[in-house]
Amino acid sequence: MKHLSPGQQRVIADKAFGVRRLCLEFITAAGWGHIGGSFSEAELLACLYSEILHLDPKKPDDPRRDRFILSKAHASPALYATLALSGFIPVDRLFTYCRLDGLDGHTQRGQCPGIEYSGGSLGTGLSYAAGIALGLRLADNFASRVYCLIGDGECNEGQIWEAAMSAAQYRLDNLTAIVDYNKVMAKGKMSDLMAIDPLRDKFAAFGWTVIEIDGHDLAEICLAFHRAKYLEMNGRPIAVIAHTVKGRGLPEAEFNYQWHTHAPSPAQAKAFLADLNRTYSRNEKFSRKLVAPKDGGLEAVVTADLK
Amino acid sequence: MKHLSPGQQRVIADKAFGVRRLCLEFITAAGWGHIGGSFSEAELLACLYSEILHLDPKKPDDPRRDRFILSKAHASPALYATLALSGFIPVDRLFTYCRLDGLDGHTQRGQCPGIEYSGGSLGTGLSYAAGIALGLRLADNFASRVYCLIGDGECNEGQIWEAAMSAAQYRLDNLTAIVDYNKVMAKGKMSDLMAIDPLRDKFAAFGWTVIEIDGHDLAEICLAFHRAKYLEMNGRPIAVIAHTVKGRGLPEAEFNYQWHTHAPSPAQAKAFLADLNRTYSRNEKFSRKLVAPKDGGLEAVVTADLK
Amino acid sequence: MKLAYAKKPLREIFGETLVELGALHPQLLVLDADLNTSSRTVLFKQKYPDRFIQAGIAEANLFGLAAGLAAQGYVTFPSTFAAFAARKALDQVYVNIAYPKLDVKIAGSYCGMTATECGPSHNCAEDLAVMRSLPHVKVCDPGDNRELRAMMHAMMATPGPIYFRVSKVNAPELFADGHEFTFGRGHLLREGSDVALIGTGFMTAVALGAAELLDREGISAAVAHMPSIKPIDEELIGKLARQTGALVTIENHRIYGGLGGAVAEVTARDYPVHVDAMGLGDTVFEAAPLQDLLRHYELTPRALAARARALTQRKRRASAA
Amino acid sequence: MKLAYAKKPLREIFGETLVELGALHPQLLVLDADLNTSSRTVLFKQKYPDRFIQAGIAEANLFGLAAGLAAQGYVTFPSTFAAFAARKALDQVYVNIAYPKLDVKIAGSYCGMTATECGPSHNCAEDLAVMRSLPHVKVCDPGDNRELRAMMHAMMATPGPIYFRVSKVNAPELFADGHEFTFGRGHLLREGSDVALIGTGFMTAVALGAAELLDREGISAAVAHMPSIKPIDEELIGKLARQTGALVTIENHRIYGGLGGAVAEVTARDYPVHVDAMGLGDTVFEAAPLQDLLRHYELTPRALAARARALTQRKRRASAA
Ligand SMILES: Cc1ncc(C[n+]2csc(CCOP(=O)(O)OP(=O)(O)O)c2C)c(N)n1
Ligand SMILES: Cc1ncc(C[n+]2csc(CCOP(=O)(O)OP(=O)(O)O)c2C)c(N)n1
Ligand SMILES: [Mg+2]
Ligand SMILES: [Mg+2]
Repeated sequence: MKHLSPGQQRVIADKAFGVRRLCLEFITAAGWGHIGGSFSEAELLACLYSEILHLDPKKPDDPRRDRFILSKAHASPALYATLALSGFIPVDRLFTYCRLDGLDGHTQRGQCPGIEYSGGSLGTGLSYAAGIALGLRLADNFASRVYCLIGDGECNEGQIWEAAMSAAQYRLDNLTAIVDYNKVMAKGKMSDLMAIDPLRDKFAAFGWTVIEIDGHDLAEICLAFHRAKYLEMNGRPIAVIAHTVKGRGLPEAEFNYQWHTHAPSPAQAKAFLADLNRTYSRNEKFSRKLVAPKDGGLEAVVTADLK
Repeated sequence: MKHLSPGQQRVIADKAFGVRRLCLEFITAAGWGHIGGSFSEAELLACLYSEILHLDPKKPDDPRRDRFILSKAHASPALYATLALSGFIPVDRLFTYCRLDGLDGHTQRGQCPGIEYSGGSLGTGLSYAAGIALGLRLADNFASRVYCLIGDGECNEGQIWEAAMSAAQYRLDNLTAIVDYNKVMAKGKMSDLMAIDPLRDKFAAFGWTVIEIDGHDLAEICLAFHRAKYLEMNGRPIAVIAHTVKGRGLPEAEFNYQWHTHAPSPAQAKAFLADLNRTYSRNEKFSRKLVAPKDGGLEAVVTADLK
Repeated sequence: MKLAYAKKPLREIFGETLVELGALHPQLLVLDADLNTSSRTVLFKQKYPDRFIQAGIAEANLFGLAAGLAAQGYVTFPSTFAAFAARKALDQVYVNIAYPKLDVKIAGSYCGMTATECGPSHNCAEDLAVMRSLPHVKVCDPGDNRELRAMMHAMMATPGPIYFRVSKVNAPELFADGHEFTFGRGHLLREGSDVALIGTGFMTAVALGAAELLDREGISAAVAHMPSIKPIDEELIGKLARQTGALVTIENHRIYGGLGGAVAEVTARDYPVHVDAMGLGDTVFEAAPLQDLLRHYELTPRALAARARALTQRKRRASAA
Repeated sequence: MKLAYAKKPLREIFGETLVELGALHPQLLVLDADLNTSSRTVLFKQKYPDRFIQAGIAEANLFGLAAGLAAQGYVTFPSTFAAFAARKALDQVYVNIAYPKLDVKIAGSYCGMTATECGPSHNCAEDLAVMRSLPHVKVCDPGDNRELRAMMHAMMATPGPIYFRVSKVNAPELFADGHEFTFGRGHLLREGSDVALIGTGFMTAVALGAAELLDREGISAAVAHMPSIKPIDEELIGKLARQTGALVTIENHRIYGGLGGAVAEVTARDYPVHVDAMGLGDTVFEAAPLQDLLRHYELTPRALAARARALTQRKRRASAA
């Protein structure tokens, strides 16, 4: 069982912080994006892309690579930022987010290196990931593993349970589902809107091995994935239930559904960066001057033509 | 807690036998129908319509009635036969099954008294039943209960789990789901195609009270429904997992997916009736001479016009 | 004619009208799938918490619940994004609502390209075609705030399933107070003899703009607005076909089976004339702000005027020959 | 011309051709949702058990699995009833298959009215309109066994999503051995000058029968078969429009946005002529044997001949005036 050295811890923590900082920057520049779900998954992505996934930015299509599927594709900003900080795409590309010919608001397969899945419709990613895992088996590829990150609200979708049932039937222990259990969906608390507890029992009853962790604790996260990879190869797919804080790192956004999908103004963004620096006792700056975009919408287009 | 007198037992057993005999007759006459799933649910329906459901054939739309939803609507023959033997429709109506202006191959809301739900697309019935249960609550109707019969293969459908999750969230203890757990779906055994075990754990993990019974034992069935009605009003919806035998009563059809959807020839039907009489030590006859229909299909229609 | 644009987006009027109807109709219920502050059903939730049902992120169940409730005599308004009504839950909409003709009014918000930055997973350029292909379902796309409000009032007097579009767009003010909506009725907004531009939803604003541009070059373009796509105003289509002999449709939707398709089906059956359908081709609406999408996919007054000009020239050549 | 009818139903050829293609293409996989003996994918299952995937009664997952497998380089054939491909799993078909253009070939069996006794919950009179409204998806309805086989071979040489119809109908033998299928190509089966009858799928047999009836009364009817509905053969439609000026389409589908809609969209754009669309109206296909459904919904040679006759008379009156 592998443990994290202080050095590794620092590298991952830096990446997680960088993800949050970059998300703030390019979401503000785009005037659109999901902060809550991006910040709750930052440590999970940082660990996966630093320590767990077998991926080579120079060979993003290597058949023997691990596959990562972000089923909760609305939280793509954190994934894009992670890819940028892991050498898959240049940081500048992040600032094309939600622009024509830029990065999609959710995810588009093949749009940039490292994106395997066209997502955005919640509930569809785990089936797709199970299909990949099945495909790897049929191709006798026992080197690659498939990781699928799903939302807790997303677990309301019946298709998640169809996929869970089939992954157990197919004995896909090369598949690991990670639930970003941040307790909040788009418009409120899970418990108020549509509770999924006891989530461990649900996955267990669907034939999965369940590992429950603190989704912001780097050591716990890496340990869980190592366990999933080396200890639990018993025919059962593995569910890692990661208890997280939606909007983690921003006092105002934490567990606050109003920051599920909302872009800060440049001024707010500055204040948020200060919050981040305080929370993680750092002193980083934005890489560029932020301006909020404006969309004149239908009126602008029609009146311009009539000029 | 109410127990069944020998007299009541006989009435229900007669109805269950009558359902099987009638199904054989009109499925043969229609040349189409689902025997396996109709025979596995015969005792469940006979108990519901004899002892449990508050229904008056003379007032089929009474707002204070109980509601019964057959989510596994392909097994409508047993329901139609039960309605006929319970005074909702004349027995002759059964012989319009699958004819134009006749009874639908699945179920159509309002097509005949006692049919509440347009079904046939598996997975949709429990949501609909939950909607009814919720509607009764909103109308302060605490007299009526909602019963929804679903298939075991139908439990593959994610929508069943969406409905289960929401019924628990809404605390619909006026809703009882019954799973006709006959171990076989359309094309084979559940365990080979897509297993749902441990089913009790699944419903429990989704917040339901679970009662497991022998779905052919009249006393157990009635006891379970009385428990559901009088003892378990604790905010949790109730799942009655009824272990049954697909095709029950016909040695050739039992647990045999080939009789999931298949109509016997008149000769076979005769032999099957003999089997039924043997199994249930009776000596009943068909009410009419059976002839198999024939469908000339496209060719017949085109050539006739060209005559 | 200079158009004024509404201060409030269509979705706000949707929410406000639900509240208004809630007061008039105690049997009205609203169902949500974790989108109420986006769709603005939140206004109804705040006013009538007991008649607001939260179904979570489970659209199949959302429509199943709405059907079961409607079967008990309620009029239900299940609401989600157009993509998830027309795609995710189509089976439930068909089998539990359309086929049994239950009293369910389906609001598809963020319709067409108006999910904007959400991209192709949320933009829905097929909802009109999909809903029109179902039996018993009325299909509508309101042109402005007053029309949306009138449409929702009309729904309460019209039993059976209805699908209508909502968006976060600030629509042009096409109509005055007291505007009436009738299923199957369109509106002639501008007379014209050379060509007729037919719009639905807020795209009618683009048609009016194009008519003005055409007017400047001496081409007389009629403009009709079709808020009701099924049933559609066949009489008005016939009138325009006879008067102009050349129709151009424009819609916030793919060009297969939507407004353009509905108009072509009518003209082909009864009034064979040219119909040029503008909208999205065989592709998806990418993620971008609305103004960029309108320009990129050439759904602007200029682009429409160009297509209309070409069609009138073609018509002239044809009649000359 | 007396038509012979195939001994084997279309679904049998579907199963046999899957086996044939399985031998040629090791990357071909078949997925089922508990319907393999009905769809006849069971033939592939028996021959290639390791390349047959049983998804259970869970159509959303069926298409998600098929997409994930296709993303790894497999060509997948997920198969279920048309109703559950076009309705139950439309979101997955759109977002995971059509939008990313994955190599998934979707067989919709029991299409149109051919679920017969299953009734409205299974009969699917909207699959062509629904699939046609999606981006990047080719849509086909084969006319006979040889064409289905040729179509499936063509699919393996055509990357991207394809939806095609299968049924348990014994189709007329329209074509000889070696018949070729090309996407976007239709076939003129019979020349004619007064009216053109355009069919798709096995309904083309009805068109041929109607042409014969019309011939007996001196009306010259051309008959075209359109196995490829998207893309559709615009050239052939144009040719028929110019030659006859009067088209009647017939399809095993509702008349909104299917074959009739696709033809009307083409003629309205480029060759304005009358197009009368025959198929199911704004209702459902009830449960009954096929022969009774064809007669009840008036999809017979006699009924088509009557509509064609009326249209030619109308055309004559118009040109006389
Ligand atoms: C099928 C579907 N329904 C609705 C939405 C709109 N939506 C986007 S994100 C979201 C909430 C997701 O909550 P959760 O899964 O908990 O994600 P997280 O908290 O990690 O952001 C919703 C409802 C969607 N994208 N897909
Ligand atoms: C959504 C959907 N998919 C497929 C079918 C076709 N079908 C009809 S019955 C059946 C098997 C049902 O099995 P089960 O639920 O176990 O019913 P039972 O054994 O009681 O007959 C299938 C696949 C359907 N009716 N609906
Ligand atoms: Mg969450
Ligand atoms: Mg079963």
